[in-house]
Amino acid sequence: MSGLDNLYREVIMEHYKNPRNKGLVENENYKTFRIKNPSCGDDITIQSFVIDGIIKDCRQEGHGCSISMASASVLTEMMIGKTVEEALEVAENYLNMVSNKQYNETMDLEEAEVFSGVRQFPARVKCASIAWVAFKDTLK
Amino acid sequence: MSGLDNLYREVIMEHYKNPRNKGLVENENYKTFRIKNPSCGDDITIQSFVIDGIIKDCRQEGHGCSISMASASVLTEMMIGKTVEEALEVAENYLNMVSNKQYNETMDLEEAEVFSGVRQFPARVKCASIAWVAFKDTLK
Amino acid sequence: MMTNPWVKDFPQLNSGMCYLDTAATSLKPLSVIETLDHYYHDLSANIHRGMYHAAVETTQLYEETRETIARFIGAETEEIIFTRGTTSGLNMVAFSYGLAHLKPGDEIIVSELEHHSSFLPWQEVAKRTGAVLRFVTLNEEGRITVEAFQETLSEKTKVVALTYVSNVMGFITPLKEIVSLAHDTDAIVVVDAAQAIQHIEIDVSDLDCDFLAFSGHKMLGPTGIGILYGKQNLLQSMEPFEFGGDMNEDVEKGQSTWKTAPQKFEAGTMPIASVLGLKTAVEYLQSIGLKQISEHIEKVHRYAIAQLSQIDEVTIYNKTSETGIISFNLSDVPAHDAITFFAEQDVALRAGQHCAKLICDWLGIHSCLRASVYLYNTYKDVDRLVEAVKQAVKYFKELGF
Amino acid sequence: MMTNPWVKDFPQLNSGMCYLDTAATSLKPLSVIETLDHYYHDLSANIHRGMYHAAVETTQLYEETRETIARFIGAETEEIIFTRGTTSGLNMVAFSYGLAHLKPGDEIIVSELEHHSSFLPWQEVAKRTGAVLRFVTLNEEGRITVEAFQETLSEKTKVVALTYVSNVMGFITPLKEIVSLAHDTDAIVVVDAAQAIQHIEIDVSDLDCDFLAFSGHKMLGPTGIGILYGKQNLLQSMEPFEFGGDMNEDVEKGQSTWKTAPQKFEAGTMPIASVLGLKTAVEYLQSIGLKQISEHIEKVHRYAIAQLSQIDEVTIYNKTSETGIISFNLSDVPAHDAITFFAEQDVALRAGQHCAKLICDWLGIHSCLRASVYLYNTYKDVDRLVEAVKQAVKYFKELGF
Ligand SMILES: Cc1ncc(COP(=O)(O)O)c(C=O)c1O
Ligand SMILES: Cc1ncc(COP(=O)(O)O)c(C=O)c1O
Repeated sequence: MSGLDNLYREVIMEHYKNPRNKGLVENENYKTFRIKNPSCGDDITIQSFVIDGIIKDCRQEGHGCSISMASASVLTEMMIGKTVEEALEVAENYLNMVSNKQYNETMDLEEAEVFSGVRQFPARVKCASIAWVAFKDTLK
Repeated sequence: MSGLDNLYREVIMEHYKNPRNKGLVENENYKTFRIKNPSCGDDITIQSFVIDGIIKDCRQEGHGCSISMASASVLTEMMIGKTVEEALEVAENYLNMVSNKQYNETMDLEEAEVFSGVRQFPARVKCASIAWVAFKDTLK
Repeated sequence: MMTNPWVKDFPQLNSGMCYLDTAATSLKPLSVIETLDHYYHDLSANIHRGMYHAAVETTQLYEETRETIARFIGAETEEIIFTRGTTSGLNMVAFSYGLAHLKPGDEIIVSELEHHSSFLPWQEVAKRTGAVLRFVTLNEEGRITVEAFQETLSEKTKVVALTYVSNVMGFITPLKEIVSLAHDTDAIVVVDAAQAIQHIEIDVSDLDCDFLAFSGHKMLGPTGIGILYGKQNLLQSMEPFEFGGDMNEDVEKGQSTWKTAPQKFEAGTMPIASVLGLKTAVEYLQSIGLKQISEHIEKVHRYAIAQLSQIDEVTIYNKTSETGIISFNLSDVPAHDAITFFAEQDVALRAGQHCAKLICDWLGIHSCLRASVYLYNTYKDVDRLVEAVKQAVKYFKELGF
Repeated sequence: MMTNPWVKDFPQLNSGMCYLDTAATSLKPLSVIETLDHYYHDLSANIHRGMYHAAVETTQLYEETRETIARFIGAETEEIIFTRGTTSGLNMVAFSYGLAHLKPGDEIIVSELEHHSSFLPWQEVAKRTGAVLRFVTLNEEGRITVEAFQETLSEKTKVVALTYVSNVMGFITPLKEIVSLAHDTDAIVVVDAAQAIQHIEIDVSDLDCDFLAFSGHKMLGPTGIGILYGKQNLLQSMEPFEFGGDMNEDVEKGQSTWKTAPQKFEAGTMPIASVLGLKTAVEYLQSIGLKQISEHIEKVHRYAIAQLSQIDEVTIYNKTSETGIISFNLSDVPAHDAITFFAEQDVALRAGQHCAKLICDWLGIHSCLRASVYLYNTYKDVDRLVEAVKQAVKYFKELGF
């Protein structure tokens, strides 16, 4: 069971139960991207609002497992205030970490660090990634 | 080699070298059927001319291996003079014999008997059958 | 406690795994694996045209497989087409038959129980031809009934494409009556038998369906092989779906001609090893008998339903199913969280939409867990599942779900 | 005399058979058979969505295969589609790309060297779209030359579908120059690499072809698996060829959406075991190196040509071939009579039109014998062939041929 405890860390449960920045806004300045994962039923939408290269707001909505919900919540909280460049770099690094690829371990992934446990669960990598992939697409 | 000698029986070689009833006739009373075997390159046409339920003439033309050529030749010689009913019965029995199915061993297959050696060569069954299948189609 | 005499035939169970995922793919008996080994070890030849020993033996086994399958489902040998799987077979029908026969306004009857492989080809064909998809209204349990089918059927119906057994609900469709009604209005019936072939005795001449498709890998056979049955007159009237080696008769620069069915539909080198393995799989099934298999499934299935029903936190979506498929959720625990717990306990289930999103929509769920019981499962497997469910409920509750 | 270090890896040779039929299908090394055994014995799981150990390992091996293949031919992972074989891959291109892009009057360049699997799909697409087939004029040897290609190429050319290596003549097509010329007029190039992949180093990014297809079973891999490489932008722009499980994104009653390539083209359960086996096959090829393999083939091939040329009754149709394929006939002995003699001697050749009737027509023959030399063949195999040829000549002469 130690593996599972590594996955369901306290921070994750806390975000799952109290999701941050939940609910979309109707504002055309917000870039919106939605991803549905057809095999597991996850459905996540991310919005980001950028002014002068800085992410002013980041919203999330959807349903799915605790890992996908929590990672969406953590994402939004982390990204607000970052420059687009920083944000993309962090997101890329995070996605590499959870999918067990080479990643920059010296970069501060803040709360998102807790998703490193996902690496032991290859079948859950998508759960931890979906919001972050959608987020990257909002910045395109 | 005994198997091979069983296949290349004298009668077969004789028909291969001196094919009977070779060459088609242009006569609309002759029913014509052509079969090309796309994998081995055999190409055989059979014609039959029936009056009052009796096969008055049977012709053959084409190219292929010795077995297919000889069996076409034997076929034509045997069929001339038979009733359509007899002919179909004999053809059916012959086809069952060469493909190693149940067949009526008491029926006289005349010279066609020599093709029984083909049973030991499943890959040559088609060679021995092609003219006979085409013949059946001329009677349809 | 019964002892299961078949478990020993399935080497995959040696690891101690509790395998309840047969609806995704079945385990394979040793005899099937040995057939594959024989092909790869001793033969490794291509079929047709080769005259050396290995090629002749391979060709013979290949064609014997067709006869074995034909007898297994009451068809003629010429009505058996080797395919890559159910999906390929159903696509062949949709595109070779459907595209050619459907006109704008024609209707295709499907259901929300369809697997995507039985639904999407017809959705696409409808789009391309202007035909209209009609859905049989499911009853309150989620079943296709003859009455509801009859209401959907009309003079415009040209194709009926239905699953024999739903891979989520496990219900058996009353096909015999449906086929008969459909034929009364000259519609053809295409059956997705992927979840039926391994435990229901099918006699296509009795069922009278026009096409029927299934997969080897769900019936103890190898991956990469499936069967499409089609009535001879329909197959002969259809254009090939793929073009290439061995399906042609004469080839000329300007124009070519095709062999008759089934060869017309088998272009290029087929999955030879898997074909041979499928023969052994069918022989294994026949040696036990589908009747005995379904009785065994039923016993274990009923036991599982009884046990799981006693757990408050379990919602079962198909309690009344007559086959081995159980779809359920744990309250407040998303299926993907639960499934990870089961995996850690080496209990093999599946979570998700099971390639059948329409029935998930109908059930009003995003996803669910699915356990499926088969020949090699025992009461002990059920006990392990039940124990794992109880532990999962406890674990996730404590985590705060 | 060299000793062949690879023979021991191929258990099929234990029977003492002289195997000269690799162009039909290759033998399989033990390591490939072991991979299949591992899958069937220990895993037997479906890919994706399963979370238990066997499903996770299977999924991982499956996706690693894609990476292995991508590296093997210099492609991106997303450009590698698993298919049933070369035939399926070429049909996908013809029907998903060709049907959508060709208009009446457009031209498709093919050649008389094409295998039916590379020719018939385009003949059919031409028929359906009104596009016109153009044949590259072969030179006196039967080769496709850059000059002849250039003469056939025009502004109307939209698709060029050519074989990399002919399965009858064994000639290597000068593809690099052809691709470059074709791209100058905005035509795409589809390569049939079924007879190239096992001995020619292919780098698709260097070759710059648009599509390239090959089969596992001809490159030491299992039956029932092939690869279609396609440039990413082309794949993304194409409609799926088959519809069903796992290739969809969202499914609604009215409309559905697809995943991106390659998943878009992989509908339903794939031939999982064969995919895994293909990875091992490629690893085996890489461990030796295609360069070393082709050098070995060349040596044995040259020896065979030298020996066979000394027999008066042998007509070789492709003496100058640079690969391992030898097509020939014995004078006055139809190929099917000769092949039966060889089979009796356990010398595995093939006779017929080799699914390439157009080149038989070009050669003016009805059929021929084909011997093909590969990695595991030795001078001794050639000696056996030559001895068998001599005996056959004598035998049939005595019979009166
Ligand atoms: C040149 C060539 N192209 C295509 C094919 C077809 O390959 P497959 O039968 O594996 O689909 C073959 C082999 O038969 C071939 O030799
Ligand atoms: C009911 C049903 N139909 C069709 C399929 C598709 O079968 P395959 O993936 O083997 O093509 C499946 C299995 O996935 C199924 O359960």
